[in-house]
Order: sequence, then C-alpha cells, then structure tokens
Amino acid sequence: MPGPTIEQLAAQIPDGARIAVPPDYSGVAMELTRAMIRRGVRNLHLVCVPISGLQADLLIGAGCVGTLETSAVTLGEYGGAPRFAAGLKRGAFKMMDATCPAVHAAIQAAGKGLPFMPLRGLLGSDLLKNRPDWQVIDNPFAAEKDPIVLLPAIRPDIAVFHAPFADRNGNVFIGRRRELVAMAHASAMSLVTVEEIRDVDLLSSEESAAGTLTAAYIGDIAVAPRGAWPVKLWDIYDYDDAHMRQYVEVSRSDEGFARYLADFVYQRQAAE
Amino acid sequence: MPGPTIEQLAAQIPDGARIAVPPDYSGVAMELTRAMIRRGVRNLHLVCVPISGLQADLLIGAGCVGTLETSAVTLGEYGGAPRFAAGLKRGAFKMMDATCPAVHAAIQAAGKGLPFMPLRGLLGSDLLKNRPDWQVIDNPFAAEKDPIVLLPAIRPDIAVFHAPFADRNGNVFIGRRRELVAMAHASAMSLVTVEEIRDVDLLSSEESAAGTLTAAYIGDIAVAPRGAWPVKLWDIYDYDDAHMRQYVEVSRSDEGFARYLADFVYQRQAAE
Amino acid sequence: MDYSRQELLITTIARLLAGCRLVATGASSPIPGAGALLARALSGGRMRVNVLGSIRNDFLCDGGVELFDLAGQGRLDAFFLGGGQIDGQANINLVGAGSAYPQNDVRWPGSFGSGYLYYLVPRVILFREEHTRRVLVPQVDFISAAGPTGEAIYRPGGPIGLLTNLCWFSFDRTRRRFRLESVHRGHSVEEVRDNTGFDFDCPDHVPETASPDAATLQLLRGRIAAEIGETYPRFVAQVFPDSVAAAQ
Amino acid sequence: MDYSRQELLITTIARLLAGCRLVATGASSPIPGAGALLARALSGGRMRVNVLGSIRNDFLCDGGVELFDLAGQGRLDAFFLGGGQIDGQANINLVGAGSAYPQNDVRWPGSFGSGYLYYLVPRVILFREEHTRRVLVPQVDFISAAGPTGEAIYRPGGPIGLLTNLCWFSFDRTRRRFRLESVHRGHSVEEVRDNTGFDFDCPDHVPETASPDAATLQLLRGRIAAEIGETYPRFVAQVFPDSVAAAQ
Repeated sequence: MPGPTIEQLAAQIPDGARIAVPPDYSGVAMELTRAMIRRGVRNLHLVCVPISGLQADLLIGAGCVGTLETSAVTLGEYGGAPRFAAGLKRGAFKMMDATCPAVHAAIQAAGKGLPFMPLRGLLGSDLLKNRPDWQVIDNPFAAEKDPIVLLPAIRPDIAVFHAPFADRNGNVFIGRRRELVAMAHASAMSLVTVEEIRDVDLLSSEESAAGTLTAAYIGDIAVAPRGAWPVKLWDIYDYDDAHMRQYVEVSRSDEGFARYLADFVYQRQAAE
Repeated sequence: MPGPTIEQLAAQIPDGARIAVPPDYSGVAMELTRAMIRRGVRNLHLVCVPISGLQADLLIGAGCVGTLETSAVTLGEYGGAPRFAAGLKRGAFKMMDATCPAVHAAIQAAGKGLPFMPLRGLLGSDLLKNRPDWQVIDNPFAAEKDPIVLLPAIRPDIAVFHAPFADRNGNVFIGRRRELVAMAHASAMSLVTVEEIRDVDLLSSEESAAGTLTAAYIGDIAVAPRGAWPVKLWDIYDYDDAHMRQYVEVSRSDEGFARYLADFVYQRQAAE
Repeated sequence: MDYSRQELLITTIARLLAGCRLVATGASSPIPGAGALLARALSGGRMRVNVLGSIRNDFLCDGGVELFDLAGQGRLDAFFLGGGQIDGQANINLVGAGSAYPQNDVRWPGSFGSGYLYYLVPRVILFREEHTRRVLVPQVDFISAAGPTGEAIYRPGGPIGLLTNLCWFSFDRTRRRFRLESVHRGHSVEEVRDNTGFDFDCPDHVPETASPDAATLQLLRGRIAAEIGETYPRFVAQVFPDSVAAAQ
Repeated sequence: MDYSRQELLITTIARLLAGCRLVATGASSPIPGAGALLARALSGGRMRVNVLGSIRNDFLCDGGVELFDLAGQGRLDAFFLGGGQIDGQANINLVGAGSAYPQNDVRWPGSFGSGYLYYLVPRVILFREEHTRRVLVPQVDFISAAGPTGEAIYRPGGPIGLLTNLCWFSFDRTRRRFRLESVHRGHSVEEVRDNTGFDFDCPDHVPETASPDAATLQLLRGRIAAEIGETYPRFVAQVFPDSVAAAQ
C-alpha cells in the first residue's frame, strides 16, 4: 500500500503544536517543512534539539513560529540566519535561549517521564536570568552550599525529522544520531520522512537494530527523496551549495524572502 | 602485539573497588570473575546494573564482596542464588536493595557528571526506607505538593563486562546493550573481555558505529573465548544447562560451594 | 471444549488486556506472555506486545532502560507483577520474609522493576498462581512496591487486580481493598476464603470465571502456542503438548 | 623558516594543549582543529582528539549529547570557545549586542554549548581572531557563559586564556583578570592596548609569542594539513596551498 503523502503528514501538525526538530547533522525534514508552510501552520513552539538552521529560519520567516526554544540558529558556513535575526528584532516570536546540553537534558527528562533534570553550569549567565522556567536549588547531597540548575522536562507534541530509510515494518534507521531517539521518546509522536522504504527488517540483526528507532514511537512515515534538500543528509548528500548561498543572499530583505517562498515553497504546490 | 591476560586484568581491580557489572543478557565477564576470585580481591562494592546472577553469587560466596547494590540476584530458571541468600543471612556484606530503573538512573547521572537524578515511584516502599542515601524532595515545578525521590549518582571505579568482539582499535561492539554504554560512561574506566579481536574498524560505517562503545572509555581488553561461560552470551551461546544445574545443587552448602571453587575456579590456575 | 488451568489463566489475562496499545511482560512469565500475545491477536493490530527474552517479539532497541522509560512516558499500558507476599492493601514483597530485613529467614531475588513500574503503569495485573495464606498475607514483611495509599503523590499506575489459580480479584484503588470478582471452574468462594490471609470484599453471588470459547482456544493452541514457544519452549511442551506434536 | 599568522595560531594552540588526554573542537573551528591534531601528533599517542564534522577523527558513538556527557564526566580536558564579545572578567557573549535582549541590534546564532562547557572543561581556550574594541569589551551585553566569579559553585572548568590575532593573554581565575603573556611577531604591546576594550595585567617586558620550529612547521604543513583538510578543505586550500599542490 502507498504511504501517506508529505501533505498528509503536514496536516497532522496542528497550529500551536510544540514540535522538536534536530540539527542539520542529524537529518532535517525540509520537504515536510515546506509542506507545513504551505499548509499555513501558525504559532508553533519550535524546540531545536539543540540547534537549527535553514529549517527554523524558513518557519520563522513564513510566520509559523510563536515560540522558539534553541541554543542557536545558524546557517553554519553560509552565515547567520537572516529571518531569525529579523524576526527577533521585530519581536515576532517569544525567544527562549538555551545551551545545547540544557535542551538535551530537558528532552531526556521527558523521555524518562521525569518532571525535571538537573544540569551543571549556567550559574551567573544571562541565559539563566532570562529563563524563569528554570530553577536553582541547593544540591541536597552536598555537605556545603552547592547551587544547581533544574530544567523542566520538554515534552513536544511531535518530533519531526528526516532519515535515510525505514524498513517494511516502520522501524527507522538512525545510526549514531541518538538525539533522534531522545526526541522520539520525549514526544507524544514522531512524523518522519525518509529517502526510501527498504524491504528489510531492521530488528532482525543485532547490528542493524542498534541503529534503529523502533516503530512504536512513530506516528507516520512519508517517502521524500532528497527530503533534506537543500540541507545535507549525513554523508549521503551535502548541502546544495549554490542554493544555500542564494538563500542567504535573497533572504536579507522581506521582499527577497517572499520571493524565495514563492519560488521554492509555494511554486511546488502550484505545479502539483 | 598480544593483549593482556585475564589475570592482568584482574590485577587492575584493587580491594575495595566499586565495580559495575551487567545482567546476564548483556554479557557477563565470568572468566575475569574467576580470575578476580583467584587473585583474592576483597571488600568489593558490587553494583549490579540493574541485576546479577551467577557472577554476584560466586563473588559473594568467595568472600570478595563488602557491599552489594542491586535490584535482584537470581539464577533465573535455575532458581534462587544460594550464596547470595546464605551471605545475607549471616550478614556477610552490606545490602543495598534497589529497583531496576533506580540503578539505571543513578548510573546515568554519573555518566552525565550530575550529582543526582530524580525518579518517580518508590514512595511508601521499604526500598526507600532502607536507603538513607536516597532523598525525597518536593518537586519545585509542581503547583501542588509533589514528593519525588532523588538518587545520588553511582560512580563506579571500574565497569566489567564481556562482549562478542573488539576491533583492532579497541572499540567494542555492544549492539543494543546500551546499559554497557551507560556503565562505561559512568565508570572511571572499563575492563572488558571479548570472544575475539576482529581486524576491522567499527567506526568506519554508520551501522557498525551505532552499536559500538568507543575505545576512549576502555582501560583494557583481554581475549577470553567463551568468556561468559557458564552464563549465556547474547544469542551467541546459551547457558551451560548441566553446569548451572550442578552449581545450584552443590552451592546449597558451604562445603559444596568450596568444592565448586576448587574444581572450577582454583583448579584452572593449578593447571596453567 | 475442555480447557486446562493455564488456558483459563491465559484467556482471562487476554480479556483483562483488551483495549491496551502497548503491553510488556517481564522475566519468567510464560502465562502473562501468552496472554499478551493472545490479546494482541484479538486486537486486530491495535496492540503491540514486548516479550522479554523473545527475539521475534522484542522491539526495544535502547537497552534495558527502555522499558522503564516507556512506562515513564505513559506509553506502557499494562505490565505484570507477582510477589513472594501480597497483602490486602496490594502491597507486594519480592525481597524476603521472616526476621528482620536484610537478614530475613527467606530471601527472594529482589524487587526488580516493581518499585517503579507499580507506580507508573496504569494497568498492573498482579499474577501469582499459588493461592495460599503463605503468599496472600494480612501484611507483607517488606514493601517492594506499595499499593495505592490515598496520599497525593504522582501515581498514574497501580494494580487493577490479582489473578491466582483460584480466582480473579479486582482492586479498588480508592477503598484500597480487593473484591472477589469470579472464581475459576472447580473452585469455590469458601476455598478462596480459606486460602486468603487478607480480608476482601465479596458480593453475595460470585460468578464463575468466564470460560474461553472454542475459537479462542483454537487460536491459543495454534498460533499463540507457537509464538510463545519461541521464548518458553518447555512451558509449551508441558501445557500444549498437542500443539508441539502438530508442529513437528 | 617563515610562517603565516594561522600557522602561529595553530602551533600556539598545540603548545597550550600539551599534556591533555582528550581534546574536542566544535563547529567552524579549523584553527583549533588543526592545533588539536598537531598537539596529538606531538603527544606520542597519549592524546585523543575529536573534531566535530570529521569522519576519520570523530570517535563519538552516542549522539550529540556525548560531548557534553564527556565534559560532565571530567574526561574532556580542553575545548575552545569564542564570542561576539569577550570582557575583562572573561564573560563571553554569543547571543547579541546593542539594545535590550532579546531585541538586540545585532543578533548572533546563540550560546551553543558554552553555558555548560565553560564551567566543566578544565582547559577552555578562548579563541577569537579579531582583536578589536568591538569584540574585547569592558562588559559584555549578554552573558552566555560567565567567567569565574569567585563564588563557591561547582566549577572544575573555565578559561585558561585568550588567543587572538595579536597576542596570547592568560587568565587568572582567582584575580579574575587577563594578563598579557606574549605578543605575536609583527605586533606590539601598544597595538594590543589600543585594540583591547578591557583592562589587563601587563608585565614590564612582554615576550614575543614563540615561533614554531622548522620540524613542527613541516609536520603541520604535511600530515596535519592533510588531516584537517578532511573536515575543512577550503581552509587548507587557502592556508596551505603548497600542501594541497603536493597532494595532487
């Protein structure tokens, strides 16, 4: 039977949803992101685990984001994320700046059903000062005074990512990208796009099972060849260098970004 | 170059060391355990992550254990662990009864360098009552009163386990047995025995790397073919059924257990 | 169709699991494992079952901790716990009995995951075949995991009841009492009372535990026996000898 | 032998890492990466180096969180941090400058792991090539990670100093001040002073930063250029054009 379409996946993400997305090196569901913009999703609480790039910049620029929780938004060697910076300056969304292990820890807390997780560091920083949702307690196991930060669990409604392949039973190969496992465990469900479905059973050998996210966590899977484009996917394909340079160039202005959306996001729908 | 011998690994475990060992299904370093008994190690703080079987029973019976921290000691379908029960009755060691996820959580805390980790459950149990090292705090994120247990991190000196193979660079294949990863991360170092060294590089492919414990955590590796005997190793070999039955039978009495040690632990040394 | 004691227990368990989406069974649990696999077969594909020790029916990929994480996430709907002792407030003891802990007269393996799962899993089925006053006591000697206490703690989980060789008790978490719901064929309320060390609620009329129908028995003796036989071959050889013979 | 600015920075970094057992570098860090690989080559096999983005020099198998876990365990000896602003108390700012947070005039990507690693890693090397009053300010506008404050907190980590295109400052964690240790060839104490927005200690005589010797330069231009070129080919093409030509 044919799986769901990308548009059907996008339709499962309601306005106001808290969604977790991975960094570029883990596999970003860009094709699905474009479908989310086309569907006009609004007021997302976007949790970057622990950072994001083009995906966050597009969603912010298209007005889909109400709250952004991240340790960074960057286009890496292509430079700063222009819509992120512009959106911040005009106060277009609520910003929750974090540090990478804090996002990981809060996601892991949700994956264990814990209300919070402690984390070292952060004391004396303006990150801590601007996060009223974080608390400092005195470590009850220390003989001397020993303040430590507690982070409330982050429980996303939906984890969204792209992976090389799923097997015929809906298990997804994630290799060493264990942040994807953590995101899926923490989230009520996961929507996954893959390059392809392979007619294998990932659970059938110890070696392949070790790099597998088991189907029990996954709500739906859609096939999207080159679904991370123009972002890279692992060592399978690299950034579309020319496209990324073009993006950074045109997205400096509101008009340029609108043109980009018309050409590379809405265009596609018209053609279908 | 030839690797270290089992006896050389055993010599690296000092009296009084806190050592972490895995359950039977993860890979138990039984050959190394026998070498530890031969070397006469004393006063171990044995942390079972989260339970143990023959390994704990042998170490207890041979007088190597000063403190036992575990969620269970059982020989599974072969019955109760006779030396564990006998040692407890005569107060031969300090007992720290736990529940499986509490041991996992405390080990994970150490793997993150955290002083403690919260855990749900446990309230109203005699486990909690008998663990003065565990504390109950009021969840500071809850609007209403919400008591929750905090477990101090368990930081073993040495993690000890047996795996199917290591690669030429000292990386160890652990498959889905992620409790081995957690133990190694939490411990100051790991001593590992393997069925064999393979002339491959486990980090060279995403698939094999996903099931690998990287060499950075490992102190030393010794080759021990059938090193888990008479315990099973994954789906590679099963329990030695006749031997396990014999063990349970003879180990009911102090004299029988002494004979078992003479025949199956010290004997070996004499033959070498 | 006639059925064995084990077949009644398995089909009763399957009925108790109806509507679950994810069920797991622990170590040395052939009857709960068979019950869960039967419930899955009857669920029309809506139930996942993880049988500890199985290869074909174990979908966990994240090590020994994943079962507990699933419970913490609220994804694990049902689990089975037993106990060397179980008391009338549904406290369970997997540690030891007699004299003072830790130097008990009898020592059992230990609490395993009970001190956590009993609090987190919504539908815990207490399962202990032996129904005697030795096991079902007024008060356990050691609480591995506490029955619901009425205190305001975070506790989405707890026992729904207790299944033994004689009967099925439901458990009322508010009143903190067991209630005798049905007695297995060939046994009586009196027998239950004589062999139970704690007080329990007992309606005037206690029905007989529902017998499995022919279709269910056929499913159990065929496909389910084969499925659970992967993990528990000796159990299947003993309880479903015809099934084994047919497969050979 | 003559050497470039980058070569001096790389060899200086390698010297600062001597004795480390485990060093990691973060994103977009070709000079720290090359410095770490050079230090490894000079360590006689005693140092492990993890280069983020590398395939051949990345030994982590436990996902993005492992680097932070390593730091928490105390296994990570050295790391590199930069900042859009760095002040005289070694506070670093990777978030933004001007106007009120979060609506800063200039916004940078964000704090990444700095809010944690700066506190945990014993030997943090602050590395920022640009040495201007725009970057080296009296007080940062936002503290992504705080310099040592003297307060009694758990803090095994912190900055050992700051390396720029002009000089190497050490940092005294007790006195909470930078100290000018050496000025790179071709630059002067006055130039450092003119371009630094914060006060720092300055001895009467400030030596020139040690030049790399011929053997080290040879190692760097050969083996190390090849090693770092796997992850940063454009950097190597620009800084070690001869090395690239030789390989082709």
